[in-house]
Amino acid sequence: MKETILLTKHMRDNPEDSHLIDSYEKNNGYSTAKKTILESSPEKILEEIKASNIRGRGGAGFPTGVKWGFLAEDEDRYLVINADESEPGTFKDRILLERDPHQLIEGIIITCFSANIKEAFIYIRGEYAKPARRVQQAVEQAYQKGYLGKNIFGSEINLDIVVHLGAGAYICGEETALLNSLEGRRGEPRLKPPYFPAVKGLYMKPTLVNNVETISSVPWIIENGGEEYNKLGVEGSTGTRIFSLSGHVNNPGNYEIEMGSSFGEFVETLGGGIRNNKKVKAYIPGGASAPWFRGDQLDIKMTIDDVANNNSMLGSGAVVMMDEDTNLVSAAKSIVSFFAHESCGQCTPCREGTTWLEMILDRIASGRGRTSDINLLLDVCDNISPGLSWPPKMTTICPLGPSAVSPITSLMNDFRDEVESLIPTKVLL
Amino acid sequence: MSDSFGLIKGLKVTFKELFRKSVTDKYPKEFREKPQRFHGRHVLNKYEDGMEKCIGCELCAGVCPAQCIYVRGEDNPEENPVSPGERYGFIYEINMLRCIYCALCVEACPTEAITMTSLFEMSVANRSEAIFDKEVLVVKDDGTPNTHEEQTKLINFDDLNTSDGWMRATSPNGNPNFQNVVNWSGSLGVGKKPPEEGQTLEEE
Amino acid sequence: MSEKVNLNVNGIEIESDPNKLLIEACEDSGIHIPRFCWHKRLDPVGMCRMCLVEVETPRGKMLVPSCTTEVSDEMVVDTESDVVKKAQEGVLEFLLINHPLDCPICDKAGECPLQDQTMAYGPGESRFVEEKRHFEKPINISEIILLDRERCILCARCTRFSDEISGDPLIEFIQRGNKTEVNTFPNEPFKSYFSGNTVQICPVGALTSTSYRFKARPWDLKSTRSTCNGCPTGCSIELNSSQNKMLRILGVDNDAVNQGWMCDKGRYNFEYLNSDSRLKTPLKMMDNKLVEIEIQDVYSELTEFIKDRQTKVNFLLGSNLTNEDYVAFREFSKTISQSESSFYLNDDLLYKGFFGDNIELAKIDDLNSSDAIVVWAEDLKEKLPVLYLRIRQAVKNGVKLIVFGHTNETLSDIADVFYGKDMVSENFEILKDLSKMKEINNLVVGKNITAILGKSTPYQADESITKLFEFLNSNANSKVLNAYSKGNTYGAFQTLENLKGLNDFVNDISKDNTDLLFIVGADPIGRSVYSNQIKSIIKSIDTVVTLDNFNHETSELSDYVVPISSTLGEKEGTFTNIEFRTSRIEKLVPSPGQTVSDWEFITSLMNFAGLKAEANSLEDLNRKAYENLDSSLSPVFDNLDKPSNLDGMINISKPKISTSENKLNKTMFFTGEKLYGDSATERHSDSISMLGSKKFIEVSESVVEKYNLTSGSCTLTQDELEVTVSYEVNNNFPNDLVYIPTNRRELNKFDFSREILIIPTQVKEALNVN
Amino acid sequence: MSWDDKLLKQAKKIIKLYPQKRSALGPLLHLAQSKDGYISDDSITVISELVGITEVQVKSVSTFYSMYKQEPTGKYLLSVCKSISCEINNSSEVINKVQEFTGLNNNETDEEELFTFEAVECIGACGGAPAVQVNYETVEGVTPENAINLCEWLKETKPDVVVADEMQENFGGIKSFDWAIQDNSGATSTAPGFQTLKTTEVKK
Repeated sequence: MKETILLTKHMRDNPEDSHLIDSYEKNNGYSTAKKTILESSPEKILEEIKASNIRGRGGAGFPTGVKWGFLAEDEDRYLVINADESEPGTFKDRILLERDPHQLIEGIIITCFSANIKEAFIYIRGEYAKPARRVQQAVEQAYQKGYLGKNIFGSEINLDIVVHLGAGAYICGEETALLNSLEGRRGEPRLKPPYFPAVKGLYMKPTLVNNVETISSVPWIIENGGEEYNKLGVEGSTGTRIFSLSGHVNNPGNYEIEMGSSFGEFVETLGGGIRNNKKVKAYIPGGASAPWFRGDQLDIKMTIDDVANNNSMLGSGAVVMMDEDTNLVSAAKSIVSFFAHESCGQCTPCREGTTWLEMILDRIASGRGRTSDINLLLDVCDNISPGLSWPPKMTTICPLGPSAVSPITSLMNDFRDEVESLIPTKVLL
Repeated sequence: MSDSFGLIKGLKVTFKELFRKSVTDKYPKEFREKPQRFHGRHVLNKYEDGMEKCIGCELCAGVCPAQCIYVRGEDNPEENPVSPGERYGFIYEINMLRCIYCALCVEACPTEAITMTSLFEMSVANRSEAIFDKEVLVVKDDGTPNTHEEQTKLINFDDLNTSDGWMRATSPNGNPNFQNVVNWSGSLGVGKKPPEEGQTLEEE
Repeated sequence: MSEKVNLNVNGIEIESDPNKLLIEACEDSGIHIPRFCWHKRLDPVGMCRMCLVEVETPRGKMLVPSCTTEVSDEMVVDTESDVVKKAQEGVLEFLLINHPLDCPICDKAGECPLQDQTMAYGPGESRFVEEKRHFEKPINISEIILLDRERCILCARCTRFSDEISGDPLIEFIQRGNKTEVNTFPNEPFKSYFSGNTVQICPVGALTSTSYRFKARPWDLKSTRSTCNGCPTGCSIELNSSQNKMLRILGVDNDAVNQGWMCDKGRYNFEYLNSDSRLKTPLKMMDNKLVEIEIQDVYSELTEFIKDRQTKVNFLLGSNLTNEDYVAFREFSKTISQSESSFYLNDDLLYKGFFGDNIELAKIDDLNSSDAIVVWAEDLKEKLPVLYLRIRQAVKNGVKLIVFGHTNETLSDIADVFYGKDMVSENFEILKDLSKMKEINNLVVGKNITAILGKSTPYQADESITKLFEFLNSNANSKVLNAYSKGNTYGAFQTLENLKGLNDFVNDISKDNTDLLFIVGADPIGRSVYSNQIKSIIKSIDTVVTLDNFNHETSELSDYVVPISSTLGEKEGTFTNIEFRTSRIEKLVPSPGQTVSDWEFITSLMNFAGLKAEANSLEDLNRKAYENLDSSLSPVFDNLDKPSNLDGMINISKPKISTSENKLNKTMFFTGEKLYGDSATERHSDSISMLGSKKFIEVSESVVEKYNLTSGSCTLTQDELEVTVSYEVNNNFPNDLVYIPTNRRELNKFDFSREILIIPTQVKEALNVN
Repeated sequence: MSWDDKLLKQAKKIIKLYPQKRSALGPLLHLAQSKDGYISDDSITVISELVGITEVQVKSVSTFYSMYKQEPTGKYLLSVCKSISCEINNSSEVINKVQEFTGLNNNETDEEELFTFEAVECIGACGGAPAVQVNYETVEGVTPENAINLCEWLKETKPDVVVADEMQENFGGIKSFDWAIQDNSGATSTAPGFQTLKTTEVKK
C-alpha cells in the first residue's frame, strides 16, 4: 500500500521551509488562485467542487459542493475555517497548518471568490500555538504580496483573513459552537433549526464553515479539475484523505491515502505493524466519538460507507490501535472523561450523564464496581442516546453527548467479560 | 316468692364476678407494659450535639388529618444555630386535644425530628395548656422528654430511655462507602440504630 | 392571516397557527408536554430536554425537543410513546442526581415544577450513589435575592430573562459542563429592578427572595388575583397570604399588560402591611400631641363641621385609592357643602395631558404594532417599569424608538435615536425645529407611531410637550399614551371631574377658601417639591383630617388621623390603568385594628351626620362610578368577575383635567424620582427600605472637580436646610449637571430654582492625621 | 483602568480586526492571561468596558474555556495529556512523575509560582504520545524520565522563552510528524505564544 500525495506534496518536497511563501510560490503556489480570480467565474469553481464529490473532512462527511450551494444570498457573508481540531487521536490539521499554511490560504482565496465572501476567519484551537504562529506569519506574508487585502492579484476583489485563537474547548469544533465562540460568546452549540450556518451563521449572516483539510484540497481540485479528483479513491469517498495513526503502532503519524484499502493493510504497511509484534485487541477507526472495532475486524475497508455499514464512522480519520495488553476499561474511561470534561453543559443528558458515566467507569476500573453497574451503565447510555443504535439517536442538541456512549457500547458489546472481571463478586447489591 | 328469687338472680352476676381476677391495673401505682408501637404523646428530638432535629418544614402540619400542628420556620441564626442547615422550627405547637395519635406526622418527618413516645398522661388544668409548644415538646439535652409539672409524679423515669417505641426505619443511603455501616439515629438517646436485615454492625 | 396547519398528536387531530412551536400548539389543544427551560415569554434554548417528543420524519421516528420545533402541516407527533417516556424518565434522573434533598426546607417545595414532574414522569428511585455536587448555599446575589446553586438545574430562565427581557444581564452561567453554575460577578450584585421575576420563573428553588424566605409553605397559602396599584401600568398580580398575613406577590400573565412580569417595587412593597408601625386607632391632635380616640368620636366631632352647610371643604387625594373610594369622596362632596369642593391629586407632575376629541389614545399593545415609538416622559424605567419592559419588547421585535431625554438615559441603549443634551435644554424645551431634525423625520413622518408623552419634571413647561405632540399628530398617524406615573391616576381622572395637581393646590388653597381639608393617603410634605408651601398652607387651615396607613410628616400636622386599610390586599374595588383598562382589586387579608376603608369611613360619616348617602355599599359605589356607561360594557363588578374579563375591560371616557400651567418653569437642578424612595410605605417594607433609603445625588465629572469632592459624600445646604448625601458620578451627564432625586425625605424640601450649596464632607481620617 | 496604555492600544488593535466588538473577547482574554497569568477581576472589568458588555458576561465566557485560568498560574504551565492515545501509551506514569517532582495536584500552582500542573485532554499530539505542553509549546514522546528532566531543566535554567523545538530536541522522543526546520520562536507566558498577542518571542 502506498500513499497518494496531493495535499502533503509541497511539504514533502520541501521539508525545510514548506511554510514560507517563497518556497510555496517556487512550486507554483498561488498560481491557481491567481488564475481563478483573473480568469474563472464563481459558478465554474462551484461546478468543479461539485464534480470532485469531495466530502467534508471535519468528521460528518457532508458533501462540500452541496454545502457551498446552500449559502444564502446576503451582502455580508463569511467563511470560517474550522481548525479547532481537538478530537482525541486526530492531528491531521496540525500538519497542514504548521507545514503548509499557504495551501490553506490559497484554498480560502478560491473559496471566497467562489462564494463572494470578503472576510474569512481561521479559528485555530488555542493549544496549537505554534501552528497558529505559522498561519499568522503566512497570512502576513500573503498580505505583503497583495494576495490578501484590497484588490487581490490586482483584481476588484477584496479579502481579509483573521486568525482567531480558541481557548480550549473541544465543543467549539461543532460548527455552530465555533460561531458562538467566534462571536465572543460561550461556545455552546446553537439550535438547529433555525440556525444553520449557511443561512444564519456568524453574526446571523450566511456563513460557510469548512475544515482545514477540505479547504486545503481546493487548490488541487481547481488546478487539476474536479473530475480528476473524483477518479481518486472509491465512490462516495473520493480523493485522498489524511489519516492520523496513533496508539500501539510502530510508525504513528499522518498518512495521505486514497480511501478504499483495509485498516489491517494500512497498519501493517504504512503503520509498520503493532509494536512488539503484538496483536490488536481493538481499534478506533475515526476518532474518540466512533465506536470501536475488534482486532478481528481489521479487514474493514477505509471508506465512509464501509465503516458506516459496520456501525462505526470514519469521522475525522483518526485511527487508534490498542494492543492485546490494553486495559480497555481505562481506555473507555479516558474517552468518557474527555467528553465529560468537554461537555458544554447545555443539555441535561450530556451534562449530567457523561459525568455519571465517568463516575461509574471510575468505580469499575478501581475495583469498586457492582454487578448492577453494567446494566446501569447501559441504561444511562440509553438515556443519552436512546436505543444505543448507530448512527446514534440523540436527546441532545449536538452529538457530543451520544459520542461518549460509543466507547461504552463497544466495550459492552465486544468486551463485556473484561468489564465483568473487574467487578468484585462478593459485594451484594 | 318472686321478689326473693329476683334478688338472688340479681346477685348471681355479682357472685360470679367476685371470684374472677380483676382486669384493672393498680394504676398509677403499677404500670402495664405498653406495646412496642404504642402511640403516646410526641417529642421533638435532638441530635447528640444538642442541635434540634426539626427544620421547620411543616410537612407534619401538612399531613396532619386533625390539623392540630402549627409550625413556622425561620432562618437559622448564624451565630447560634438551633438546627443544622438553613432553617429551623421557630414555632412548633401541637394541640393535644385535637390530636388523634395517628403518627402520620412521624411518618412525614424527613429528619426524624418528631417521634411518638409511650407517654400518655397529659392531664391539663385548662385548654390552653393542652397546646404543647416547643418548650414542652423538645427533649432535654439528655434525650428525655420534658413534662408538665403536674405529671412528674406519675412518670416512671426508668422507662423513658426506651420510651421511643415507635421509630421509622431508615433505609441505608446506598453510598458504597457506607455499605454495612448502620445509620446513626440519636432518637431519645438510643444511639446507633440496630442493623437492618442483611446488615452487620461494623466493628470499631 | 395565513392558513392554519393540521397536525396529529397522539392520534388526535389538532389545528394550530403556523410558526408556532410544537409545545405551544400542544398546550393550546390541551396536551401538556413537561418542560423546565421553555417559557412562553422567553426565546427557546432547548436545554433541559424534558420536552422531547417523537416526530415522524422521512428517516423514521425521531426524538425532537418540542420547544424548538415549529409545527408543520401533517406533522405526526407522539408525546406519550415508550421512547418519550423513557427519555423523560432519563432526563429527570439526570436532573436529580445532583439535586440536593432540600425539599423540606426549600421555599419552592409544594409548587415546584421539578417535584411535580418527577412525580408525574420521573423514575421511582435514584441509582446515583456518588457524592452530589456541592456549592456554598445560599449566597446573597443582591439585597433581596438569594441563590442556591446546588438546586439549580441550569434551565437558563433567569439568565435569559435578564438578557432578553430586562436588558441588564448581571446573572450568567459560569464554568462549563458539569461544573456550570449560575452566578453574578463578585462586585456586581444582581441589582436589577426586575430581579424578582427570576425568582418567580425559576423552576426550582435556586433563586429565592429574602422577603418570602421560610415564611410559609405553598400549601398553606391563600391566594387571589388582583391588580398592582403601584403605578398606572396596573400589572395583574396574585396575592398570597398565610395566617392572615400577606406574604408574597406574584405576577400574572396578562397578555395585554404585564405578560407576567412585575417590577421589584411592586413585588416587595407589600411588606408594610405587616408592619408594627401601622396606624390602628384614630388619633386626635390635643395639646400638640396626637392622642388615641374612638372612631365614634371622630365621626361625631366631624359631624359638627359637616352639619354647617357653610363649611368649605376641600380634598387632597392620594393616587392609591380605588375608583370606588374616589366616587365615595365625590358623592360626599356633592352632599355636604353648598360651596363647591375641589379635588387635588397628590401629584407634582399633573398636567392637562392629551385627551382631546381628535386624539387617539394608545393601548400598551399598540407599542408592538407601531412603526416607531416616541418617548418624552419621566424616566420610564424608574416610574413605569413594566411599560419600560414592553418598550424593550417592542424594540426587540423591530419597532423603532425615538427618545427625548435630557438625562433620562435608561432607554438610550436601545433607542434608535436619542435626543440628549444637544436637543433638549435643561428646562426641557426642544432646542431645534422638529421638522428639521433628520432622524425623527425619517422614522416618523407618515408612519404609525405611538407617542408616550408626559412631564419629566414639575418645572417643565406644558408647551414643550405640546409642540412635540403637535408635530407628531400632524406628520404621522399617531396614538398617544399619556404617561402619568402615580398609582390610580387614571381612575381618579375617570371618577373625579376637574381634577387638579399640587401646583394648583399651592396656588388655590388658603385659609379663606378651606375650613376643612381631607388629606387621603398622601404625604405631600414628605414627598412633593412644593413641600414648604404645602406645609404652611396646612398649618394655616383650621381643621385637617388625614386618612392614611402610617403617621408621616403631613399627618403629624393634622387634627385628626384616621387609620385606613391599604388598597393592596385589604380592600376590594377597581383600578384603572394607563390605557384606561379597569380591573379588579381584591381583598385577601383583614386590615389591622380599627382601620376602615376610605369609602366606609366617608359613608359612615355621612350616615352619622344624618346625610342621606346615595351609595351605601361598595357595589353601589361601583355602579355609580360607571353609571354613564352602557351596562354590558362597563367595568362593574358583575362584568369584571366574568372569566372572559379577568384581564380587565377597556373603556375610554375622556377625562377633564383642569390644572393650570406650572409657572415655576425654571430650575437650576435636574430633579426626578427613582423607583425606590422612602415614602411611608416604602420605609416600612424591609426589602424596599434597604434599596431606597440611601440619600444620594448624581453628578457629572465636572461637578466633582468644581466642588473638590473626594470623600464620597457631600452636604447640600440652602437657607437652614442641610442634608448630607453621597454622590455618584455619571459619565453620561453634561457638564455641571446635578441630579437630585426628590423621592427622598429632606431632599424634596429644597427650592430648586435657587442656588443650593454643595460642600464636600471632610474625610474623618484626614482630620485625625495627628 | 488597570491596564497600561500599551496594552490598551494593543487591545484596541485587536478589536479593530473584527466586524463586531464582542468577537475580540477571546483574544482580549488571552491578552489578560499574558499580563497577569490569569484572568483577574480587574482585567474583566477593563475588558467589559472595552467590549461593551457586563462583567459577568465576560466572566461567563472566560470560565467556559479551559485555557483561561481563574487562579494565578506559575511561570510555566505544565500540561500533560491524558486522552486516549496518550493514556494507552502510559501517560499516567508521566503525570505521576511530574506530580511527584512538583508536588502538585491537578490545577495547582506551587508556592514559588514556578509551576502550574494540569492533566489535560487531547492536545493534538497523538502520534507522539505521551505528549506534554509547557506554556502551550508541545513536546512529544516524553518518557517519564524525560518528563522529570524537563521539569528539572525548567527549574534550573528558568528560560523566559520556552521553545517547542528546543525542548523536543532535549527531552522529546517520537513525533507525530516531522517538524521541519528549527523554529526558535516560543511562548513568554502561560498564554499561547501568538504574534498579535505579543506573547511570543524568538529565542537567540
